[in-house]
Amino acid sequence: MKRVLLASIAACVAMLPAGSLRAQESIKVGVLVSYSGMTSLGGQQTDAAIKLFQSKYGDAPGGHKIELIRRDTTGPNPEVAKRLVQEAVTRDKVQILLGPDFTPNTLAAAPIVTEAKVPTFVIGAATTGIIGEKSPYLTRTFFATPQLCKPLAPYAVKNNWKNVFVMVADFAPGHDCEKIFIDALKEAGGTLAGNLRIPTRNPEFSAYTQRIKDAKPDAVFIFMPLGELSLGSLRAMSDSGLKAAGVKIMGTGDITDESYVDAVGDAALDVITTGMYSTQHNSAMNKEFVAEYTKLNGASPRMGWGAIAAWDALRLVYDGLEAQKGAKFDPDKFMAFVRGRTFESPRGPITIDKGNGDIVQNVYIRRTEKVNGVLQNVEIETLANQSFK
Amino acid sequence: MTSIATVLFNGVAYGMLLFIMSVGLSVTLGMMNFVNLAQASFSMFGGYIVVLVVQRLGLPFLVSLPIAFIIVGLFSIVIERLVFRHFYGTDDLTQVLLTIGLVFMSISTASYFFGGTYQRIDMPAWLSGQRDIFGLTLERYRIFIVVSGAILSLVLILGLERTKLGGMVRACVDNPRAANGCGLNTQMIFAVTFAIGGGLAGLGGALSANLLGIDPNFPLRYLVYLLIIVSVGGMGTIGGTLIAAVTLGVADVAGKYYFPSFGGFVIYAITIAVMLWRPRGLLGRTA
Amino acid sequence: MNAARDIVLATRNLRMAFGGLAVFDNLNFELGRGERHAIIGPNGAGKTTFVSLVTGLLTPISGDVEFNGAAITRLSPQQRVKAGIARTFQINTLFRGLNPLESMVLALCERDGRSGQAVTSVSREKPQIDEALAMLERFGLQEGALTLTDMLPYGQQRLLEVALALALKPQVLLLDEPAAGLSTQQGHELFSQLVELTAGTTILFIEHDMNLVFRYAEKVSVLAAGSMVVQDTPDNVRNHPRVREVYLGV
Amino acid sequence: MTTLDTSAPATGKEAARAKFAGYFVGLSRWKIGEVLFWLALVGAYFVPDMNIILLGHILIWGLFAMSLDLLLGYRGIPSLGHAGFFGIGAYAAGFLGKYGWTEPISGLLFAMAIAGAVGLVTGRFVQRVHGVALLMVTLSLNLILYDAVHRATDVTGGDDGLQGIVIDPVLGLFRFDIFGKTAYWYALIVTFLLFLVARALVKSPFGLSLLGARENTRRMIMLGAPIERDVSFVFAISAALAGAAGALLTQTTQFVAPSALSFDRSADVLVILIIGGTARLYGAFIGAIIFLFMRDWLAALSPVYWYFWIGLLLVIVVSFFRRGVLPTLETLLQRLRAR
Amino acid sequence: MASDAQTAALEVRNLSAGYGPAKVLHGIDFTLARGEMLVVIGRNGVGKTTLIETICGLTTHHGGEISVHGQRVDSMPAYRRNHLGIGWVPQEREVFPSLTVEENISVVSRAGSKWPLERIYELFPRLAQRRSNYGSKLSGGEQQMLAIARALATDPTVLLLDEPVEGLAPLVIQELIGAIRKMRSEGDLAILMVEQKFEIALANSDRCLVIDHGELVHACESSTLLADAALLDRLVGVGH
Repeated sequence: MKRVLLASIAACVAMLPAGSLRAQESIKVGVLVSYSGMTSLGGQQTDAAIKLFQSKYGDAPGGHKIELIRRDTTGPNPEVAKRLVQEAVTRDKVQILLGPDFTPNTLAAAPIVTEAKVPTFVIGAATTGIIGEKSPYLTRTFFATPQLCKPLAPYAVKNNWKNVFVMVADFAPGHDCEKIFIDALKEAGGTLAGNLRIPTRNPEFSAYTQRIKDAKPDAVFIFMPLGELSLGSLRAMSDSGLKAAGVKIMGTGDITDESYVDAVGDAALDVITTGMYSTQHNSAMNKEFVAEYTKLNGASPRMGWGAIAAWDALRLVYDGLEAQKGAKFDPDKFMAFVRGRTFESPRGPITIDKGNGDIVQNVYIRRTEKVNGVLQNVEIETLANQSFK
Repeated sequence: MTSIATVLFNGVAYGMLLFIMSVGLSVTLGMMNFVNLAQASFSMFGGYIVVLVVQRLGLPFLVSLPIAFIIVGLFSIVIERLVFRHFYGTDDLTQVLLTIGLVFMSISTASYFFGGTYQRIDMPAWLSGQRDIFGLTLERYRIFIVVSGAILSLVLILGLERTKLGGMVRACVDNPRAANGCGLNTQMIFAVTFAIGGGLAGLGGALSANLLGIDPNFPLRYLVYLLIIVSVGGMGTIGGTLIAAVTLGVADVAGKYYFPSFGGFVIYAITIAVMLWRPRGLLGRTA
Repeated sequence: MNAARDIVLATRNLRMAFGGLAVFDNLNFELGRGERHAIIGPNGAGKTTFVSLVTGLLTPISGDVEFNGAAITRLSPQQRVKAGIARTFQINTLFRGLNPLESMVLALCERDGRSGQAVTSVSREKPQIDEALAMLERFGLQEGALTLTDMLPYGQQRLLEVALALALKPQVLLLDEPAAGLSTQQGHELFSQLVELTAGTTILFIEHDMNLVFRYAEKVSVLAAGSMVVQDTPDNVRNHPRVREVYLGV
Repeated sequence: MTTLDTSAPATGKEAARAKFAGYFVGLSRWKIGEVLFWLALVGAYFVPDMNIILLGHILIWGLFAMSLDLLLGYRGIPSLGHAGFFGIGAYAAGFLGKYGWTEPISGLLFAMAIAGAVGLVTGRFVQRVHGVALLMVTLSLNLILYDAVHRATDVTGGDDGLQGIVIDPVLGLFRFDIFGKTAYWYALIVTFLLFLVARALVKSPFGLSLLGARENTRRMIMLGAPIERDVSFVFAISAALAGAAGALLTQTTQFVAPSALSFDRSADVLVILIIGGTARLYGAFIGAIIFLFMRDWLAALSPVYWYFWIGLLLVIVVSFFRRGVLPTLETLLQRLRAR
Repeated sequence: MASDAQTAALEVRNLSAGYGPAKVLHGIDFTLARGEMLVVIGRNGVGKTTLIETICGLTTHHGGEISVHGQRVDSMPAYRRNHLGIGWVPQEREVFPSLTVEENISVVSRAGSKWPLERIYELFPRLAQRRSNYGSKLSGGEQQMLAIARALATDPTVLLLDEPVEGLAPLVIQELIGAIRKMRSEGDLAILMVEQKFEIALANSDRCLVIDHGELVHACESSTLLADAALLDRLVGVGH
C-alpha cells in the first residue's frame, strides 16, 4: 500500500508540466481554444491564422518576444476553461490571452482575467453582455449576436418576405438571437409565422420542417451553432422541399460557414446570410490574406471565422506591444491602446469601441453561390459599422 | 392528415436508420453477452467509406453500400480476433471501458485522416428532392431508406428464420452450451455473426452519412441512441430492435411535431417507461 | 387447535403453477413444533418450490401458508424471516466475496437489528462478533474464518450455508438438501451437529440420501405429483407401497 | 490464497479467538499508506511548481468518484447518471450563492441535503430495476435533467451558466483566490471529512450489509435484511456526496453550467472509478489522479489528438489492470510480500 | 470386462473433473465397447450428470483421459468431440426453444449421417407430426424425443443419455425405451445412460456402474444387480 502510493505520487509529480524558463523580455500569450472534439476546427483555424501572422510579422513586436501557450478548452466546458485560464495566469504567467472560446468559458474566465489584469481577446463567443460588463480587460474581435441576428429582419421585410418563421437552437445563444430577430422583425413591420427551438442533441429535423410547411411562411430565419445543427438544418430545408417551394432561407453566417458549407452541398445555394467576413470580400487586403493563408495552410479545411478573429486579435496585440516598445508590459496601457482603435482588416474596417471594448464592424448580407464550382458566400449588401447592441 | 402521414413516414425512415445501425450491437449483446460500444465507430467507418468511394473514387452511391458492408464487416472481425475475444466473459463495465476506449481512438483516427469537419456526399439525382406518392410529398432519400430498411429487415429476419446459418445463430443465442455440445462451432458462428453485425453497422453508417452527416464525432453522437434502442427492444432480438427503433423514431418525430417544446424528452421518457415495465426490453427473453 | 400436535407451520389448499403448468393442486401440510421433518420425493416434484412458497420467495395462486396459526401468505420474505422462518438453499447462496467471519457477523447484525448502524466500525459490535466466533467454532469453521468464502472447500461452504441460517435463531429452519454435494461422512456429521445445535428448533428438510432421512427425521412427508402422498413416521413411510412406487419408478 | 497471515502460529483456541476478534479492528485501523496518502496531498501544496489548481479539481473528481464507489463498488448498483446528483449539488450551491446565501460551508451542507433527498427518491424509484435496465433508466434521467437545465435559460442561464454567483470567504477569512490556494485547502478538507464519513460507513455494520447485498441479494433477503430501505439509503448517501463534490466545484470556481450534469461527466466518473478500482474508496482517488493528470498532460502534449491517447489508456488499463489499477497493484504487492 | 483401447467406443481413465475449481468426480475408470449399453446409477447429486458433461467437454477437466475410438479428446472443445462421434442428450433436454422441431434437428445434422431426417421421423413419428412447432411448445416427452433426435442427427457412435425418462409419464417412457432399443438394434451405437429410475435402466442395459460422491463404487452386469435386491437397496435404495 505504502509503496504503491509513494510510487503513484512520484509518478504524478513527474507528470506535471515542467515549469518553463522565462526570459525577461518575452511576453506570454495564452491561446485557449478548442482543439479536440466536435469543435476542433476553431482551434485549427486559430493556429493557422497565428502561423500566418507570425510568418509575416515575426514573433517579437516592439522587442517583446511572443511566447505562445496553447491549451485545449475541449469545447463549451467552463470548468476546464476556467482552470486552464487560472493555470495560464498563475502558473505560466500569461500576460495576454486569446480565448477561451465559447460564451460559458469566457464568462467563467472573466473574474480571473479581471483580477490578474490580463487583456483577453474574445475570438469565439458572441453573446451580448460579456464585453465591458464582465471585465474591463475583455475585448472582442469576433462578433456580437445582434450584429448578425438583427439585420435580416428589415432585409426580409424590404424584400417582401414579410411572414417569417424563426428556427433557433434550443440553448442560450439561440434564445438570445430568437428574441433579437423577432423584435427587429416586428419593428420592421413583418409578421412571425411561428418559431421553433431545436434541441442541441438528437436533431432530427423532419418534424420541424413539417411544422414550417404547415405554417406556410415567406421565409425562414435560422440560427444554429456550427456543426451538426447548422448542416442538418439547411439540408432539411432542401430535402423537405421547403426551398423548392419558394420559401426563402436566411440565417446567420454560421449555417453557411466556409468550413462546413461543402458538406451541406447544393442545399446551401441561394441561402441568404449575415456575416462579418467572407473570403470573397472584395478588397486588396483580403485577396492577399486569403492567398497567403491558403498557400501556407492548404485549401482544406477552408478558412472560417475563427481565423479572421484570431488574425485581428493578433493585429491588436502586435500594435499594442509595438506601442510599448522598450518598456515593461503594462496591461492597463495596453487596454487603453486597444480600446477605440480603428483599423482595416481583411473583413473590412473594424473599430474596438472606446467605452465598451466590444467590436463595431461592417455586417454583410451574403448569398451562397457557386464561384468556380465552389460554394461561396458572396456579399450582396454592406451594412456599415453595426453596433454590438 | 397529410402532415400526420408525412410525419409518421419520416419517423419510420429515421427509425429504420437507427435499426440498421443498432441491430449488430443487439445481436452481439444477446448472443455473446458482449457490450460492443465500438459498433458506433463501425458505423462511422462505413460512412467514411461512402465518402471515399463516392467523392474520391467517383463510383456510384449504390456501389458504395455493399463495399461499406464488406469492408467494415471484415474490419470488425479483425478487431474481434485481435482485441475483443480476450474480453469475453469479463464483466460489463470492463467491456464498456474497453470499447469506449476504442471509440475514442477511432474519433482521433478519423479526425487525423479526414479532418474535423463534416464530409460532403453528393447524392445521385434520383435520390434527391421529393416525390409525390399517394398525395404525400415525400423525400426521395427517405423513401430509399424505408425501402432498403424494409428489405434489409426482411432479409435479416428471413435469413435468421429460414437459413441453416440463421438457425445455428438462433441456437447459439438460445443456449450456447447446448449448441456447443451438439457439435456447433459456437466460436466460429459468433465470429461470422460478429462480422455481419459489424457489416450492418457499417451499412447503417453508410446510409446515414447523407441524412445525419459524417464527422469524427459521429460515434459519440449516436452511441446513446443505439444503447437505448437495443435495451428497449430487448437484446438479441431482431424483431424487438426493429420495433424499438421504429417506435422511437416515430415517437421522436411525432413528439417533436406535436409538442416541439418537449419533443426531445420523448425518447428518454419512453426508455424509462419501458425499462421499468419490461426490464429486459419489449421482446426480451425473461430468463 | 390440535391437542396432540402443536402445529407451527402449515399450508392450506396451496395451489401453484408455472406458466399454466400446475405444480401443486391443493397442497396440505402440517409441521409440528419441535419436529425434525423430512420431505422426500422424486426430482421435479416441487420440493424446492414448496420451500420457496413457505419462505415467501414465491406467491401461491391460492391457498394459505400459516405460521403459529396465523396466515403469513401476504408477508414479505423478510417479514417471515423476522417472524422466525429461516432457510438454506440447495445451491450455495453465500457471500462469495466475504469471509465466513464477516458473513456470520453480518447475519447476526441483521438478526439483532444492528445493520442500520452506519457510524461506528463493525469491530464495536462485540456481542455479535463473539457470537459469530462461537458459532463458527461450533460448526468447525474457525480454521477458514478469514478465507474468502469462494476459496473454502465445498464441504465448509455447505456448513456455512446452514450456520448462517441457524444464526438467526429461527423457530423453523428449512434446509433444502443440506447434504447435497457432501460426502456420506460429512453428511452424517452435519446432521448429527444439527441435531445437537438445533435443540428446540423445528426443522424441515429436503434430502435425497435416505440413510440420512430415516436416521434423523422424526417425521417424513412424501411429495409426488403435486400433493403430499404420505405424511407419517419414518418406519411407516419406508414400508408404504406408494413410496417405493414414486421413488423407484415403475 | 487466504488473507490470513499464516506466519503467526495459532496457539490454541484463545489465541485464534483473539486474532479473529481483532480482525474487524484491523479492517478499520488506519494503514500507514492511508496516512501517507493524505499527508502527500497536504504536502503537495508546498511542492514548488505543483499544479494545485488541477490537484484541487482532482480532489473534487475523486470525491465524486468515491460517491459512485459506495453505490457501485460497495452495493453493486451501476449508474450511468451520477452526474445528475453532482449537478444538483452544483446548481443548489450556485442558486444559494446567487440569491444571497453566500456562506460556503452551510451552502455546501444545504446542497448535500438537496442532492441526498433527490437520491433518496431516485433510490426508491429505481430499486426494482437491475443491470442494463438500470443503466438505461439512470442514463435517461440524467439526459432529461440535462436537457431541462440546458433549455431553461431563464432560470439557469442555460449554456451560458448561472450568472452572479457570490461565495463568501471560507469562515469569513479565506477568500477564493485566483491561485486556487483557498480552493485547494477547502476542497482538501471537505473531501477528507467526507472521506471519513464514507470510510466509517463502509467499515460499519451497514457497510457490511451493503457488501452482503452486493454479493448475494437472495441470501440477504433470507437474513431478513431490509434491502429496499438500504438501497434508498445508500442512494441518498451517494447522491449527497456527489452533490457535495458538485457544490465544491461551484464554490471553488464560482461558476456553474449545464456541463456539470452532462452525460459525459457520468461516463467520465465511471471511467475514473473503474480505472482506479472499485470497493476500496482510494480507487476513486487514484483513478482521478491518473485520469485527470493524463488527460491534462496529453491535452497539452497533443491538443488535437489526445483523445486517441486517452482511448489507448483505457484499453491498456482494461488489458493489464483488469480490476483497476489499485487492486492490481495491491495483488502485486501481496505477491511480492509472500515471496 | 476386458477392454481393448483400440476397439473401445469410449474409454475413460482416472478421470477427475468438476465445475470450475470445485472437483466433483474423482478418478473414474470405465470402458464402453462398440454397441454396448452401459448405465450409470446413483443417488441425486453424486456426479452422474457431471460425468456425462465431462465426456461432452462442458465441465472443467482436472485430470485423467477420455478417448473415443482410441483418440484422446479430453482437451478438445465440445463441438469437436461431437464431430468425433459423441452425441449428447442433456439432462434438462435443452432443446432450442426458438427453433422448430425440424430446425432443432437440421441445424446440427451432418451430411451423410446414418440418421437422416426421414429415419429420425421414422423412429419418432410424434416429432414428424410436430415438425413445425417451436421447441418451447413441446411437451416434456416430445422435448426428450427431440433431444435424442437432435443427438442422433449429429451421427454419433457414442450416445450419452442423461436421465432420459425423468419426469415422464409411463406411457411416454415405454415409447422412449422402445426407441432406444430400436436405435441399438440398427447398428453398433454405444450408449452411456445416466438414470435415476434404475429399474428401468438396469432392465434395458448390458452393464452398470454405480457412482457415489463422485467415485465409482460398483460395476457389474446389469442383470446381476437387478437380481440382487439387497445389494441394490444398499447401493441406491430407500432405507438402510
